[in-house]
Amino acid sequence: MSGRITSSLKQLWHKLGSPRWFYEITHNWVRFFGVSALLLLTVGFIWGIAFAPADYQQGNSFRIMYVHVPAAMVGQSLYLGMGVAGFVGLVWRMKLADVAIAATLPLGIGLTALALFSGSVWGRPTWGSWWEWDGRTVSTLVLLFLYLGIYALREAIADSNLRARAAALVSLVGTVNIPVIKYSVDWWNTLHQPASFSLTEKPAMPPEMWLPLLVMALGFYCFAAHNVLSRMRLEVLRREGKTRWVNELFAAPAASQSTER
Amino acid sequence: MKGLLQRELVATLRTRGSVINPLGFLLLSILLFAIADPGVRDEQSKDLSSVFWVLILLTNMLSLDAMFRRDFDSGALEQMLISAHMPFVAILARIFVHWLGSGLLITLFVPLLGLLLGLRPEMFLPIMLVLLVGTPALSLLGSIGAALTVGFSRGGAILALLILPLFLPVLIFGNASVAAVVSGQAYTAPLVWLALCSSVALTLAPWATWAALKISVEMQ
Amino acid sequence: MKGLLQRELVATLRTRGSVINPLGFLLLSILLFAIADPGVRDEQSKDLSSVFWVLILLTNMLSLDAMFRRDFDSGALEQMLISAHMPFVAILARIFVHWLGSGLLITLFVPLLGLLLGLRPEMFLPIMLVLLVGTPALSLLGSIGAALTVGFSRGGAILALLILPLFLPVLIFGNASVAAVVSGQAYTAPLVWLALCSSVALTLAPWATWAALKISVEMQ
Amino acid sequence: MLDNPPSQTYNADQAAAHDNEPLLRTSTLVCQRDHQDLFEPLDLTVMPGDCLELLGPNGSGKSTLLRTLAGLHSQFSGEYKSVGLVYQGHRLGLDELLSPLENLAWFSGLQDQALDRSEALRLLARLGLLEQAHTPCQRLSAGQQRRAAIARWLMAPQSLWLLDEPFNALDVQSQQLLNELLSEHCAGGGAVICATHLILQVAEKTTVQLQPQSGSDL
Amino acid sequence: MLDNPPSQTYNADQAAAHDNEPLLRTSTLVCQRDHQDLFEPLDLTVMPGDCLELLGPNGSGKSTLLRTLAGLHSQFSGEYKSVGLVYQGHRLGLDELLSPLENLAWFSGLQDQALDRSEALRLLARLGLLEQAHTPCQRLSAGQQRRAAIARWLMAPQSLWLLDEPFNALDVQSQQLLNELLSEHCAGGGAVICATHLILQVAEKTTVQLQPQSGSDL
Ligand code: HEM
Ligand SMILES: Nc1ncnc2c1ncn2[C@@H]1O[C@H](COP(=O)(O)OP(=O)(O)OP(=O)(O)O)[C@@H](O)[C@H]1O
Ligand SMILES: Nc1ncnc2c1ncn2[C@@H]1O[C@H](COP(=O)(O)OP(=O)(O)OP(=O)(O)O)[C@@H](O)[C@H]1O
Ligand SMILES: [Mg+2]
Ligand SMILES: [Mg+2]
Repeated sequence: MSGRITSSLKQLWHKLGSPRWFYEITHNWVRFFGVSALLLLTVGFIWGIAFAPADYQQGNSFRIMYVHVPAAMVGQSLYLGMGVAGFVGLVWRMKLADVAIAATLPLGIGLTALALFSGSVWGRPTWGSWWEWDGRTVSTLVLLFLYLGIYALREAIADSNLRARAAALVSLVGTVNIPVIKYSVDWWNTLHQPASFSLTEKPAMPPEMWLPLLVMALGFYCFAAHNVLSRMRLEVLRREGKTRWVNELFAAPAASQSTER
Repeated sequence: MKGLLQRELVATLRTRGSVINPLGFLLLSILLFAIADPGVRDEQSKDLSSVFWVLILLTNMLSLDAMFRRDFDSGALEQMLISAHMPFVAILARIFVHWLGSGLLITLFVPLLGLLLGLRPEMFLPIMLVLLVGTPALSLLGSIGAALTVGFSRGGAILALLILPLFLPVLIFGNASVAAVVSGQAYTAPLVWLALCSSVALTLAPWATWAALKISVEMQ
Repeated sequence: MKGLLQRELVATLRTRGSVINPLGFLLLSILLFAIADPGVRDEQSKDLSSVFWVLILLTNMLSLDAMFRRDFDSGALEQMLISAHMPFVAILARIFVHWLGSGLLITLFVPLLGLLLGLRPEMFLPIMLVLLVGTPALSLLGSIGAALTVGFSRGGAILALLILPLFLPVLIFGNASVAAVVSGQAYTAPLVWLALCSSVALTLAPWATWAALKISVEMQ
Repeated sequence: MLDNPPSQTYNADQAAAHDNEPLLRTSTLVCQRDHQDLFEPLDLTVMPGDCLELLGPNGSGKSTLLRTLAGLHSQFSGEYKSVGLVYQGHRLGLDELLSPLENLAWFSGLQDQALDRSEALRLLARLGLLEQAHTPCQRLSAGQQRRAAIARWLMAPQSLWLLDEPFNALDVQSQQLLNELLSEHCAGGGAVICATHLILQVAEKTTVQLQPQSGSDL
Repeated sequence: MLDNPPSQTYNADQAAAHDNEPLLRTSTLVCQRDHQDLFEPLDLTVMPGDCLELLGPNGSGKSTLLRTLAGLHSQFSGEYKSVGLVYQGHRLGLDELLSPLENLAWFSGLQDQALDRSEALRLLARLGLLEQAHTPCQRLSAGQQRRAAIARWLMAPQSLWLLDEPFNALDVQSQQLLNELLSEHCAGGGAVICATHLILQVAEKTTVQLQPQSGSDL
C-alpha cells in the first residue's frame, strides 16, 4: 500500500523532473501570468500615479514606493526560490533546477538593482542623501552581491552540469545565510546609530494608498512568474534541442514552411 | 588524523612565507591606515576596532586562495577525494591548519596590534577571547569559497565575491563585541552570537566544502 | 605587440570571473567598512578618502597574485623569457591588461563608490583624475612583487608583504590629493607627485619585473 | 562513487578476501565530453589477477574512462560498479613540498593507517629513490617523481589499480621494473587497468582498444 | 643568454644563412644541482643538420642540461655558446585558456611577427588537431596538448630545437610523425637535441649518453 503510494509519488516526481512535461504544462501558465501581469501593472500604475492621494509630508515623491517596494519584495522572494531550486538540484540532481536558477538570476539582479536604485532616488528627498547605511539597505546590497557572486561563478564554469551543481550549492549556502544576514544586520542596526530613517515603522497609510501598492506587488509577482517561466521554457528547448520530442514539436511547422517555399 | 595534521603542518612550514605573512600583512595594512589618516589614534577607538575586524577579514581572504590550490594543481586533491577514508576529516585538518596560520596567530598577536592601535592593555584579553571565538568561522566559511574557486586560474577575486557575504554576520557580531569591549559595556551577547556562527559553520562548512571540492575536481 | 595584447585580453575574458570581480571586491569591502563603523559617513570625509585608497591598494593586491601564476605553472613563462623578441614588451602588455581590469575599472566606477561613501558629486571628476594618474603605478610596482613570488606556492601573503612598502608613496600622495579634493583645496601638487610615481614606475618596473621573472623561472 | 569513499575501502578489503567476485564491472559504459560519446559502449569485467591494457589513439577517451571509473567524471551513460581502487592520473598527485616519504605518510594517513616506515623505505629503495627519500618532490627529476608515485600504489591496501600512462618519463630500467611490479601485483590477486601507448611486458594481459567515435580528432 | 634574447634571434637568422658555423658549442660544460656536478664534462658541437639523442637514466641531468642551454639554469661550470633556440621542457608552455591557434598567435606575437594563419592551420591539420584548433587547451587530452606544443616548434623561426622527452603521451602514429618531423627539420638545415627514453627513429643521429656522477640515485 504505502509502497504503491511512494512509487506513484516517485512517478509524479519524475514527471516533475522531465523537461518535456514541464514544457507542455507551463504553456498556459505563461500566458496566464503574462496577461494578468499586464492588467495588474497597468491598473496599479495608473491608480498609484494618478489617483492615489499625495502624501501629506512627502508630497508626490512617495509614489516611488509603487515601484520600490514590489521590486524589493520580489527581488528577495526570487532568491529564496533560487535557494529551493538549488536544494532540489543538489539532492535530486534534477536538471530543471539549474534551468530555473539560470532563468531567475538575471531578473533577480535586475529587480534588486531596481529596488536599490528606486530606494536611493527616494532617499534623496526623504533622507536628504542618496544612500544611508541602514539594515534594509545593507541586506539588499548584500542580496545583490549574492546574486552577482552566483552569476560570476556560473559564467566561470564551462561544463554545463558542473556549472549546475556549483550554482546549486552556492545558492543553497547563500539561502541558509540570508536569514542570518538579515537578522544580524537588523540587530547591528538597532545596536548602533539610530537609523536616520526607519523603514520598519511604515507610515500609517490610508487604503487608497496601499491598495494600489498591493495591486502593483501582485503585478510584479505575476510578471516575475511570466518572465522566469518563459525563459525557462526557452532554455529547456535549447538544452533538449537534440531530443525527439523537441524535433516532433517543430517538425510540423518547419515542414509547412518548407512546403510554402 | 594525526598523519594528516602532520602533513599539513610540514607543508605549511616548508613554505615559510605562509606562516608569518598573514600577520605581516595585517601589520602593514594597519600601518597603511595609520599613514592614510594619522588622526586615527586620536579618535575614540571605536572606529579603530572596526578597521581591525575588516582587516582581519581581508587578511583571512588573502590566505584563503592558497588553501587548496597547490593540491588541485598537483592532483593531490583527486587522491584525497578518492582514497580518503573520511574525506571531511582531511578537509577539517586543512581548515584547522589554515586557522592556526591566520586566526590563532592574529589572536596571539593582539597585544602587539593593540599597542599599535593604542588600545588600553586591559582590553587585550577580552579582544583575544572574541577573536578566538570568531576567527574559526572565517576559516570554515572561507573554505567553501576556496573549494569552489580552486578550479579557476584567477579565482582570487571571485572568491572574495562569494565569501564576503558569508563573512558579514561574523563581522557584525565580532565588531559589536569588540566595540562593546572598547566602550566597556557587557560583550557577552554578541560573543554568544559569534560562538553560534562558529559552531554552525563548523557543522555545515566541511560538508559544503567537500561537495564543492568534488565539483572542482571534476572540472578537468 | 598587438598579438600579445590580444592574447592577454582573450585569456582574461576567458576567465570571465576576473573582470567583474576586483570591482565587486571593492564594493564589498566598502560595505564592510560602512557596517563596521556606521558613523563613517557622518564624520568629515577625510578618513573616507583614506579608507578608499587603502581599499584600492588591497583590491589591487588581491588580483596581483594571479598576474603570472598561470603562465608560471604552465611553463609559458619560460617560453616568454626564452623566445620573446622584446620580453619587456610582453611584460608591459600583461601589466597593462591587469591595469585595465583593476585600476581603470575602479576609476570608471568612482561615481558609484562615491555615492556609497557619500562624496559630493562635484568631487567625482577630480577623484577619477587622481585614480587615473595613480593606479598605473600600483599595477606596475605590483608586477615586480608578483614576479618575485610567483615561484612560491603560497605567494599570496608574502606578495602583500613585499608590495605594500612599494605602494606607500602612491598611497601617501594619492591620499593627499583625494583629501585635498574633498576639502576643496588645490590638489595639483600631490597629483604631480602621483604622476611622477607612475612615470618612474613605468620606466623601471618592467625591467625589474623581467629580472624577477628570470629568477623565479630558474627556481625549478 | 565519490559519494561514499568509506564503503569503497571496505569493499576493497572484502574483495581481497574472496577472489570469485569481480573487482570492477561495467555495462554499456560510454563516457561523454561536452555531451559527445567518446567510444563504443564498454562491457568490462575485471577479476582479481586480470591485467587490462587500455590502448587507443590520443583523444580516444582513455583518461576520461579511468577518471570515470575513479568517480572523477560524472558525464557518462551506462553503469559501472567497482571496489576501492588506486588511481594514477596524468598528474602525479604528489605534494611537491613534501618528500616521497612524507607523501607516503600522508596517503596512509588519508586511509587512516600509520605509515609502516621500514616497509616504505624498502619500497623506495627498490624504486631507486632511497637517496631522494627525504628531498621535497619539487626537487626531483620527472622520472624520480613518477617513481615516488609508484611507491604510493604499492603501499595502498586497494587491490585495483587504474593507471594512466604510468610509463611516461621513466627510463629504460624503471620501465622494466614497472612491468615486473604490475605482473607481481596481478599474480598477488590484484588487478590493473593501464592506459598506455607502449606495449605492456606482462605475461597474460587482455587488451582493450578504444576506438574514437566519429567526431574525435583522428 | 636570457640577458639579450634579441641578439639570440638575430644569430639564429644568420646561422640559418650560412651552414658552416655551429649552432651550439659547449666546452667542458657541467651542470650542477645543489652544488653537485651531475655528469662528466660535455664538449658538444652541433652543426646544422645534426640530430643529438640525449640518453641517460632518470636523474642523470638531461633536463638540467637542456634548461642550462636554454638559459634557464645558471648553476653550471664550463662554457657554452648558442644561437636562438626553441625549448620544450617537461611542461608544455601552452596557455591552457587559449586554443592551439591562439597559442600559436601568441608565440608569433612574442617574436613580433603576425601569425601566418593558413600555415598554422596546415600544421595543425598535419598534427591531427584541426578539429581542436579552436578549443581551449585545458580541454584537450594530454597527447593533443603535446601536439599543440609541437606545432609551436614548427612555426618558430629558430633552427635549433631543445626537446625534453617530446614523445611522452603521444600515441603510436604521432610518435612516428614526430620522428619524421625531426628528420625533416634536420634535413632542412635545422638541428635537434632531444632527451628521450625511447630510441629516435631518425636516419643519422649521434647519441650522447649522460652518466650520472656518483652521488646520483642509480
Ligand atoms: C537604497 C535605499 C533603499 C533600499 C535598498 C531599500 C530596500 C527595501 C527593502 C529590502 C524593503 C523590504 C521589502 C519587503 O517588505 O520585503 C523595503 C521596503 C520599503 N521601503 Fe525601502 N529601501 C530603500 C530606501 C527607501 C526609502 C528612501 C524609503 C522612503 C522614504 C523607503 C520606503 C520603504 C517602504 C515604505 C517600504 C515598505 C514597508 C515595508 O515593507 O517595510 N525605502 N525597502
Ligand atoms: N577537460 C576536458 N573538457 C572537455 N573535453 C575534454 C577534456 N579533456 C579531454 N577532452 C576531450 O575528450 C576526449 C578524450 O580525452 P582523453 O584525455 O580521455 O583522451 P585520452 O585517450 O586520454 O588521450 P591521451 O592518450 O592523449 O591521454 C578528447 O577528444 C578531448 O578533446
Ligand atoms: N628543482 C630542482 N632542485 C634541485 N635539484 C633538482 C631539481 N630538479 C632536479 N634536481 C636533481 O637534479 C638531478 C637531475 O635532474 P634532471 O631533471 O635534470 O634529470 P633528468 O635526466 O631530466 O631525469 P628524467 O629523465 O627523470 O627527466 C636529479 O638528481 C634531481 O634530483
Ligand atoms: Mg590521457
Ligand atoms: Mg627530465
